[in-house]
Amino acid sequence: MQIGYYPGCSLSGTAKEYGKSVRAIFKQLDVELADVTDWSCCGATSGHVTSHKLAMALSARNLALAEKQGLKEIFAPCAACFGRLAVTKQELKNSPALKEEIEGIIEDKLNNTIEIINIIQLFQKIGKEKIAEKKVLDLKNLKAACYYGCLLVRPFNILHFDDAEQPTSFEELVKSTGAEVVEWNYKLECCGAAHSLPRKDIVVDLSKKILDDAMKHGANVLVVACPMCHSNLDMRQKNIIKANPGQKEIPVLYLSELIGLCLGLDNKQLGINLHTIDFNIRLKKNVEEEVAK
Amino acid sequence: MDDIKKIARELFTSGKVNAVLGYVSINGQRTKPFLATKPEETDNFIINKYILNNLTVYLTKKEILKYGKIGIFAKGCDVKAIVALLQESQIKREEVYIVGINCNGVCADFDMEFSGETIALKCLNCEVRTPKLYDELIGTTEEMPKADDGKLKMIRKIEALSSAEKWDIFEEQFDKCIKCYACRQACPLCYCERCISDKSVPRWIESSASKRGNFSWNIIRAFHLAGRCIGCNECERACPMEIPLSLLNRKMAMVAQEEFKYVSGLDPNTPTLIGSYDLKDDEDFIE
Amino acid sequence: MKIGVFICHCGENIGRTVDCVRVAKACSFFPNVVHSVEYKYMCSDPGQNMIKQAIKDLKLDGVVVGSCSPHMHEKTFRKAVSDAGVNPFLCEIANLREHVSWVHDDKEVATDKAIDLMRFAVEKVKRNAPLKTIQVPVTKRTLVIGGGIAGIQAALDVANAGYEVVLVEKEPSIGGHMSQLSETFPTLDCSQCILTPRMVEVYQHPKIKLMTYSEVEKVEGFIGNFKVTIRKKARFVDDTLCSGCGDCAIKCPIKKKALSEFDEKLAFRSAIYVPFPQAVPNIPVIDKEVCTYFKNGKCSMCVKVCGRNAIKFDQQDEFISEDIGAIIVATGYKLYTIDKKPEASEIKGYGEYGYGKYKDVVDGLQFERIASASGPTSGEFQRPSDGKTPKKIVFIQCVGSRDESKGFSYCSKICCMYTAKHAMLYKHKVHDGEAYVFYMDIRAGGKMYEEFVRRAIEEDGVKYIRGRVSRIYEEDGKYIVKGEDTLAGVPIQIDADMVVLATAMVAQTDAPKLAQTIGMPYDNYGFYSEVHPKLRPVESSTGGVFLAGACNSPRDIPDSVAMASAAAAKALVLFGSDMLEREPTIAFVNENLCAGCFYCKKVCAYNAIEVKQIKDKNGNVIKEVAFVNSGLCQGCGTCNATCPSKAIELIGYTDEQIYAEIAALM
Amino acid sequence: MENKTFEPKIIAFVCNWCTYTGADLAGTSRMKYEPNVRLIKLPCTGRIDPVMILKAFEKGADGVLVSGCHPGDCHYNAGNFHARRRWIMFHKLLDFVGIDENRLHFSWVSASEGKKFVDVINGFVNKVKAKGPFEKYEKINKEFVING
Amino acid sequence: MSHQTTNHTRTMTDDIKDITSQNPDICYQCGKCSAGCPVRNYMDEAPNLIVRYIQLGLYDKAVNSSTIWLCAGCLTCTTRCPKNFELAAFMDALREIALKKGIKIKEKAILKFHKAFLKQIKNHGRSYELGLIRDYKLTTGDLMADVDAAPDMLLKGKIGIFPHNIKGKESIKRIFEKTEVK
Repeated sequence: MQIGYYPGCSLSGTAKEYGKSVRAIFKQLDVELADVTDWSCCGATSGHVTSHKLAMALSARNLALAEKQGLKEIFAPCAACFGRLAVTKQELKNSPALKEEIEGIIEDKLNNTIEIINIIQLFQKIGKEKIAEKKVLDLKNLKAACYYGCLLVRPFNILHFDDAEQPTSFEELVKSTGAEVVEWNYKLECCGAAHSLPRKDIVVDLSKKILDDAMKHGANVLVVACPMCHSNLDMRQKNIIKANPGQKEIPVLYLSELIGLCLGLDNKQLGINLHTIDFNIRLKKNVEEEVAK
Repeated sequence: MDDIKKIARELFTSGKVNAVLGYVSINGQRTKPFLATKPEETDNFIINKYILNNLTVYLTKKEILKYGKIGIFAKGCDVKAIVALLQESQIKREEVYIVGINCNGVCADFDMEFSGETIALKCLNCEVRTPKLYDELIGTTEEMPKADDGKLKMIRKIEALSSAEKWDIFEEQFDKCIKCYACRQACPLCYCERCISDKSVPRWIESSASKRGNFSWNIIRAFHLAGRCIGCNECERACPMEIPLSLLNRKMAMVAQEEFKYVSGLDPNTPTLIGSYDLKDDEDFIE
Repeated sequence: MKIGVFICHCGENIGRTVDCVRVAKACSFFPNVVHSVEYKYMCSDPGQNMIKQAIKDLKLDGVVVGSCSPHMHEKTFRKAVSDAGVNPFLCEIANLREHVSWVHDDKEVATDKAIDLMRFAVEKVKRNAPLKTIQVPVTKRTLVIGGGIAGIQAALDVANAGYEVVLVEKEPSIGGHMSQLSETFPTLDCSQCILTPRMVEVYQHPKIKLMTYSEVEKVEGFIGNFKVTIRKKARFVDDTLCSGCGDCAIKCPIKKKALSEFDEKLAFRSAIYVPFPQAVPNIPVIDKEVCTYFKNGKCSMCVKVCGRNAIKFDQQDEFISEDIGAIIVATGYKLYTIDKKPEASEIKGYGEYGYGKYKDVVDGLQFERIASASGPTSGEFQRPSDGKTPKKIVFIQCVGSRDESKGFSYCSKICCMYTAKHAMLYKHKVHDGEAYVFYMDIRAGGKMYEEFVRRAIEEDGVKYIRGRVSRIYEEDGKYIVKGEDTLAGVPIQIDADMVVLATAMVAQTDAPKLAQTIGMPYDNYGFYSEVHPKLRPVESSTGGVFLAGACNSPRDIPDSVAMASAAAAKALVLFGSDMLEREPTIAFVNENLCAGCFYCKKVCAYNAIEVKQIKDKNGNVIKEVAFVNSGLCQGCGTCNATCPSKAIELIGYTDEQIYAEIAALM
Repeated sequence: MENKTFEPKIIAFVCNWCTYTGADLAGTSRMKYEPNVRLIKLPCTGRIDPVMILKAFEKGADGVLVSGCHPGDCHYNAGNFHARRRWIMFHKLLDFVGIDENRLHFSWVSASEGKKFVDVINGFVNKVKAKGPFEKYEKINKEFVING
Repeated sequence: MSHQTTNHTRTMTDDIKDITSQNPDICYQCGKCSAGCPVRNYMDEAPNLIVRYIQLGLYDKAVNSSTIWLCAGCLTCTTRCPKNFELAAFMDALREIALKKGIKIKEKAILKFHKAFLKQIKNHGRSYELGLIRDYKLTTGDLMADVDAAPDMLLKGKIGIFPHNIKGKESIKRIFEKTEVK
């Protein structure tokens, strides 16, 4: 299977391990990722909060490039990029006038036919059977809290993915690794996102609530699919612990890393060693026995 | 291609039908419709790039109806007409045995080599290469040559013109009409007992080939097919004066799709476009 | 044809701006016009006599009157023509007053227009056919569909006036939602105490034929002459033998498999059951889905305990046909479901309130059952999950209503009141409990309604918070309710023991199906439409079909009862005469031309088109053509316009007539 | 002095229950409007056949107005819904062959909308006036006379 | 029938309608947005009030609020709004308008972050974290920002030392020139 690939800026920077693990596991799962040639930033949060047209244009450029490359579908692992590209596609579809204007700005034509999918949708396409077939390690001692964050399911009226309030697809996928999933309340709450640098205080507060709720419901690992969420929940966890003596650690994995472990890849191959909060699958009881077998 | 002679013969021997509509070859690059009423008459049946006729036009003819259950070789586009006829109670499903043909495109006309240049326009964006309805299916779908959709371009071009310019185009085209009604004859969906153009009290449509009669006739013909026409293009092929009738038919089909997401001839159980309504139908053009 | 033209001055009304003399003169030159005059007041006796006299003297067989709108005096002139021996439908009116003299100033222009209109009318009348009005008898029997409070009221009113009623209820008992309620606002009287006597009255009324566990299957015919087929669903209990002792239900071994519909799934019921103790009729039904006998034939406990051999496992659905003159539809409402899959596909449901997965987040009717003395908790306030008394209850209004994103944009009208009642009932029983109501607006328009809500706030201490709740989630046995008080502009978070969603009244799921069966209109929400929202609020636009209660729009008990009595009165008006007269404007089919495409049938809103088989002399079907049921056809002519070959035409507005009018423009 | 302005001929197909009655109301309210329109009364907009509209043009109308009950108000339940669907198809067809959309006007006018009736009439008459005589159609009509 | 007056002067409401294609008057002030907003507690005005200010024409109150800058764009409000009002898009529009109008921004640091971020995009076509942090620190003067995390990230190679310049860098620049709100 071949699929268009829009990595997004973070995957070669702050979310390097996400990029690394995505490439590693999809190779393992026989999916060929065809990078959108010379892709540029989707505009991210900073784009749409300051200029509607800038945001539209930055995303539209990438859609146009992908079209020219003959791609039918593009996979965006970063939830924020996924959201921006999908929103842009829909808005331009709704308004031919806006589309025309944006085409003028990007100096390119757009058919606007490309489908944009997120990482969970890509796994759904591949199918659980394939993962089961390639499974090396059963992650049965992990108790995972699946964190959707904001942009996997919202805006629902555009993405139409899963359910806006009670989604389950993430959990379904994680279950196929053998890990247990916990039911918890904060899987859709915002971590503070782009405020990470300018308003660290907010991010620390919001992220703490998320970590606490996950641990309260018995999770020993948090699984995410968004670089922004990851940096807030993993990197900022140090700040949270510092500000709240007695706060326990909880490792935060990307979904691709979790699947990678299941496929038998190691921390280094998946970039898990780059996390702020250490995670070693071998330290989880029972898993070791599994490895021994 | 499967052995169609065998298939056709079997339709008789198994007692499934009393007659079979199919194609026979005239020379290498021509075919004509043929009604076989005995098994041996199917020996010359053929399927090639020249099976242009939409045989469904015969299904509503009294001469054919008298045979009772009829077998028919039908391409995906022809089956669309069968679906429309079912929606309009003209035939009964159990009275027609459909041998669906997986189609890889046909020629625009006889006596030409099949290629990207000569492929029939209706084949270009065909979404029913495997028929939507059949009792048995023959052939396989293969790669089809790609070509430019000239008609669509023309429609788009006309749409962009001013009213006066559009008028001039159609005035000129309709002026060619000689009221021979070949279009009507070729159309599988023109099955009225008496066409409105033949209604004399009152005479809605002038019967002579005059400009205004031609204008009304061509418009009403297109309108009576709006939401029904399945795009087989037989009318245009039949027209001796080469009036581009498909422009109107296709435009109406595009409107049907844009306004109502309706594509004719796909499912015998969907309500017809005219004859049903939605509370949310477009209102914007009404003051 | 000899046509007479009569131009009315209408005093000065027409004559002031239309030169009537010139019009009359111009008309005299029209082909076939043999007589053309004008007169001061054509509608007066002398005016009418002029027409009659001219008909007699000149042997006219067509008349055109140029006067006021046909809506004013068409009847008058047609009668005059008829009195003089000419078919009234050979008289046409040209509207020279409302459409000419009153709306134009320039006399020249107005006169020209008047002449044009006269020409239209003359051309049309030439092609008019002599027609006869249709006379139809009235069957003085009423069908009431739905046995809730509205249906009960309507049935009793009609029956008490001395006419027979057939009351059809789809559930095993009449009583409807009102029988489920605890107390009723604003008086707090016990719902069942006021309802049950009415239910019994229906049961015992000699003029009412009660058919419970039955549904309307088919409605044919038209006003005054409906033929209705009713499906009497198999109860598996012979209602002529059953004494209603209840032993079968007590002994039925199925105790915890089926949830009680009456108790809104908060309690179990047996497989053979009477929905509630006061049910009318007090005859059980067997739920085939859970009954062991129907599953594997291994149990027949009910048969054993029934002293009267009333259990009939082999009972089949019965179809009963009734002749009916008027139909009163009182099918009521259902409550918006908070589950993930509400029936209407466009409705998304409230995931943020848990899609019904939290046991202690209940809907309005569930709370009624909890509050009701006859309910599963015998009226003690206990929450469903663990039976504990909730000390903090949050009520959320407008769930499913005033929400176009997840429900419907209309206001459900009764929720403000029932929420206030719920909070009040709770505070009356749990004195130390806290009740919070999240609302958007309080709509308490009704007698003593506002006072009622104020009492809840001022005397019973219910806290009202203006704002919609964003989310509910469970934490340590509490329900965290996240809201905002928009008056204070502060976020509010309440850890409640229980949450009550004031879910909206919505149309019955099968409302469109019944509407199509009867052939009456309904709106986008599935509520049945009245002809006129102000002046004809209880009539459906289908003749002889009347509406009562919440099937028309959300409605409380007093409104439903008032509407039911109004609908009954409308039925009685219909029964005031023995015959009905109908215009002869109906469609007819030219069978030779009909190709049988049945587009006419597709567009007919009255099911007036039937399929007719044309056979040869050997009895073989040659073709199928359309056939117009003249009793059902209302004369809209949509079939005529749709027919591609004009094989169907509308009498009175034929193609030929209209063509003539168009041609008269030149 | 004013030149003699072009006075268009306009045929209106209206339903009996709403627009015709709305026109009556305009009359009883003594509202004034342009005198160019001739109403043809039909029971329902559902009865309006596109051939009538074409015939009106053939017979020399410079504009055709079609009007009936608002959606949901149809005296015959659904006649106007069927009509609306037909109009959608028909007006797009006419537009495509070059009949200026300003010459064919659709409206909903209820029995209570006397004022709207007046606005519709005046608005449409002015629109057609601005367009001038329907020369294109006149031309093909004339050719009929000569050739026929 | 439209009631548009002939000499209508453009208001901020019109600007919002143009950018968002939605009418703020559809909001009926139920407050569900504020009730579910994760950053509600840090805002000076409840989100529903911002819409109210626009409805009332109190534009200054709206654009001067910290609320519009603190909105994290999580779309919870948009998802749950019973009127399908897209509040997050509305907030985007207000920020854009505030920038155009040169309003003194309450949450300076947030704006500076966005500006620093966009500058990297404009120059390189993609985000360049080291440049972002450098520019952000320089403009805010908050030189200690992320002293705790940055070195660790540099060590782990998560912050590139050199920017990656895309080939179509110039086209990105032109996009910015045409659309950027300065």
